[in-house]
Amino acid sequence: MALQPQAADRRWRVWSTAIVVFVVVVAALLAFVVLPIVQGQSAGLTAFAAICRSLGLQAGSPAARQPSSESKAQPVSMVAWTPQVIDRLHHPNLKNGAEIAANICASCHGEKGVSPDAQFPHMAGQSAFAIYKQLHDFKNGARVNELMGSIVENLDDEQMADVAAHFSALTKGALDPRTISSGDPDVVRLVEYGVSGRGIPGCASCHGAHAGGPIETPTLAGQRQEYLFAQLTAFANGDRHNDIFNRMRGIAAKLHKDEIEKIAEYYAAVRLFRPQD
Amino acid sequence: MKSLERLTLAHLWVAFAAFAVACFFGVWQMWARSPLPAPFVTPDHYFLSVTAHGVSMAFVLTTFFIMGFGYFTAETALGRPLPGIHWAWLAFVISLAGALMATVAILSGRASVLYTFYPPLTASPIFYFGLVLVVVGSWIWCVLMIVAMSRWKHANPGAPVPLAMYATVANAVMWLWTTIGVAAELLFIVLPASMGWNDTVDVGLTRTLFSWTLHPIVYFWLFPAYIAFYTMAPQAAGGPLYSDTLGRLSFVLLLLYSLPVGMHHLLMDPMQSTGFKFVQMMLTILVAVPTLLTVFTIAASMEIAGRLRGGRGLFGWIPALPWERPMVLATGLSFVMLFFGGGGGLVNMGYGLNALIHNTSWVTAHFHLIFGGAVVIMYFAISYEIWFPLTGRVASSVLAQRIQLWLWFCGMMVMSLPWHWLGLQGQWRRVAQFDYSNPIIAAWGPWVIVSLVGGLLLLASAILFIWNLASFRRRPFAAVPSFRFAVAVHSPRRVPAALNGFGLWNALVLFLMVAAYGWPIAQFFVLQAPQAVVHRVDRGG
Amino acid sequence: MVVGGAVALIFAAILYAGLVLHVNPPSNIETIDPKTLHLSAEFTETNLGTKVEAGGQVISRIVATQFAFDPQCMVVPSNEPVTLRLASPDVIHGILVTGTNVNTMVIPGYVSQIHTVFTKTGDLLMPCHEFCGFGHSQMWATVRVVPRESFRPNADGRVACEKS
Amino acid sequence: MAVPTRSSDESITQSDLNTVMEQVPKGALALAGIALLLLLAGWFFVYFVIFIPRGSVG
Repeated sequence: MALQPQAADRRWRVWSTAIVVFVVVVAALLAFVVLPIVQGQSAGLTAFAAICRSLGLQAGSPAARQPSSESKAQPVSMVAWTPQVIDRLHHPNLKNGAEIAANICASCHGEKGVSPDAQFPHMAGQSAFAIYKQLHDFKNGARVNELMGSIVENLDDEQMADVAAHFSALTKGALDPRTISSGDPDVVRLVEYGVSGRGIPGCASCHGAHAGGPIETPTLAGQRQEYLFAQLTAFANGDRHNDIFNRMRGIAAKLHKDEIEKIAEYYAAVRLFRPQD
Repeated sequence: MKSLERLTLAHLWVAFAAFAVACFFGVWQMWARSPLPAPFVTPDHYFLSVTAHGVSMAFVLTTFFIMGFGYFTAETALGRPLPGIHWAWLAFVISLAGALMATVAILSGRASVLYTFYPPLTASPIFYFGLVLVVVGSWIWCVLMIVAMSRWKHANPGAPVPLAMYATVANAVMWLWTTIGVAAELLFIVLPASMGWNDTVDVGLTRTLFSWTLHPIVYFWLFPAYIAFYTMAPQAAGGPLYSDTLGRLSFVLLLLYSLPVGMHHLLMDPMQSTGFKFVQMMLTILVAVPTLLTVFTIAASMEIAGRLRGGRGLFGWIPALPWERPMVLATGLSFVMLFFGGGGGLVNMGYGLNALIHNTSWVTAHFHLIFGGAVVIMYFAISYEIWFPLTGRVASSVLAQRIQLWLWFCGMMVMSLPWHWLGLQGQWRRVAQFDYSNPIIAAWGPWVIVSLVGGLLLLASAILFIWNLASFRRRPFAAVPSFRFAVAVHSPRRVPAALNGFGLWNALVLFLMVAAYGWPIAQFFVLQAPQAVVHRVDRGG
Repeated sequence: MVVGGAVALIFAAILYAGLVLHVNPPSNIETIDPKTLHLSAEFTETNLGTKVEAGGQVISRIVATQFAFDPQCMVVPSNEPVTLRLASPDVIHGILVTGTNVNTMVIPGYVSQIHTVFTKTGDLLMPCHEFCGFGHSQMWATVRVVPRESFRPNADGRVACEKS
Repeated sequence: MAVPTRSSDESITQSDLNTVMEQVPKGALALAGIALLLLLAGWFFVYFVIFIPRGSVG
């Protein structure tokens, strides 16, 4: 080391910086100039467009034409989970919801959300998001039911959110469906695990207690058996189709009739925690 | 020095307790995925297990081991008491409390989002708070390491910081940079979402921030292994280190080029452009430089030792090495695993080539070989090496230690080589069970069973490791000679300021991070990307 | 040095793939709102699956959702450029097609796009390869690669798998 | 018999070291070189035999 310590230190600083900057400049030249221009030429892109794509300023690959679509929207449900809707469901006017429930829902779904008739679903402890989605779909005709269609006709979005939140708040919510001790092992397996080979996810993957499924997933535990059977059947034959992207139609169509029966029986058998019980 | 030993042992025992438990989870997961019928398999059990395995191995084992080993290095390499040992205990308590919180959240089934999070899925806030506390504890460790080094430099003006300590501080500095990404993700986006304060998250931004952390975190785990290569393995082999400067240079390059490269984890992601992926890919290749430098330097150091022991010819020094010593054996085995793991890694980072194996078992094999293999086997060797000075007792059986290392090596190879093959066939990741009635998947079955056998060997090795450490207690106390790290052939009297501190490198890291991550992160604030609805796994459905 | 040479050699191969074969990782920064994906025109249910667009481009549009793909089977022609476009309305998913280089993440908020050519005919597995929830293991679809002559679009340019 | 976990390097003399250093690092270079060549061979195998035939993506 002939160099003075200070000179050696400075040389380290200068050369390290120079090498690092050089590497970054070469990388940037290749990444933002050479590659996109060469790739863009074969795809018929201008150099400018290709460079913009490589920088992420324009959508698309620098190496291919960007497709377009002339399709028209044909939604199966008009519900969009905007922050406003979610916020309303988190901060509802429960008094308003209770009034609406007492006036127009109680006769079929029960005063406390426990329906007296096998064909009507229980509402107590149901997810507010699930109830809101269905009310909205009834109103828009995405889900067809004469009775419900005429009942929700006059409710606006906020009223629907309030009544949904009211029913949701009536109990502490569902128990984990797998707390029941008995049950046909085949059905338990279907509920917990599904069938990989048939592409059927377990019911509990979405409807379970800690599943993190789609936000509008309803609670099934303790629901009316007849109602569950009717809905699964309707999904299977396409009569009901307000599930977005075939989430339920796809699964229900793959289930055999006896499986649908057993699933309905299984979920109906799981007792909900209700104050009056 | 009694208190330092207690401090170090406390850290290491927490690390290895988590490690042992995680090994059981890991074997059960492989069993569940195999064609053999396994007990308890449901998706929630499986993903709970994957989360527990990942958090224990990647966060608890590593962080506690690195902290404990760092304290030990600071005091032994610098030859003076650790400043602020009370702070070190505080850091330990914070990290331990965090790890326990995360454990409670995971075991209650409210945090089955794996250790890599995947927002908009959000777990219980207790899980994230716990992990944040683990990191906060490690930050205190970083500060203590930096303070220890700067006080030593103050007391020894102009003298080169001992290599072991220089490397430890390089790791501390790198860890501070590394955690910025995940801390920003957790504190500003994921934790508020899990608390219910916001209902939507920007998934592209969270993934990009996590990628900031995801690569250097692996180097954080790797550093102790490298420190052992440079400062313990030559000593154990009976020779000096070949070059001190090459060591410093390697550690500095690891600091520089492990940070601005995380986007190679996002090569298949739609929200980053080709250009920035290419830039970071190019920087990623440069990580090969310090790795190859290390391979060369350590091989040269071993060559010196082997020749001193009478080895002749081009390769005669290799059989002449004292392979019966665990540290030497572990170094050799580690290099073999580093070779395969590194080769796999070169495929992973290959820009378009990544499409071949992204999210297949190939990647699982890669990081199990690199981290679970090459790094963890050095954690074992380091522990065997320092357990005598820590406890004052000599090992009861070096043979058992050697058997344990060999078992680990064989298990890791038997487990991960089939995974590479399966990955190339397209076997995808994070699946609780495969449908072996499908003809494509059925052909994988035998290889999955082979890898399960590897897993069982690993479990046996893990149990033997704990037994080996515990068996120190049955031995009488012996006089402990002062612990010495390896010194170089030509011990430098002075090193350039650049290789004795981190000022220059911090400035260059800042430059690289701005160049590599500036726009890729800023774009989310310019683009106003649409947000996704939060999916909470800790609430009843 | 030797190290530099080795690094340069690998780098050259990657550069070759990029410059000559136009290999890129999927990086199409195109935003789409996951909350209203089902209301969008392009990813509306009836527009999913394979379609030959007016310009002759073969495009397969797929939605990845918890815990299925829609549609669950896609038909594509062999030895012809095909573009896959994927989007997610809920959480992170990802796909690969076994035996090919098709691989991408599907991130809510973004359209993932892959331009490729399938060379082998037959039914290929297209699993979800990223953890998306408890039903992840059951989430897969089929890519049916058929010879050009068996690839017969209907009047709208659409091709769907026959129910087996 | 327990082997000492750490070696004692007190027996190394400077002259031994000087003799040895005339050979070092020839062996290390050879070893690292072979490893590097194998690594490159493996990488190019994956690249040309597996990756390229599976078709272009972009």
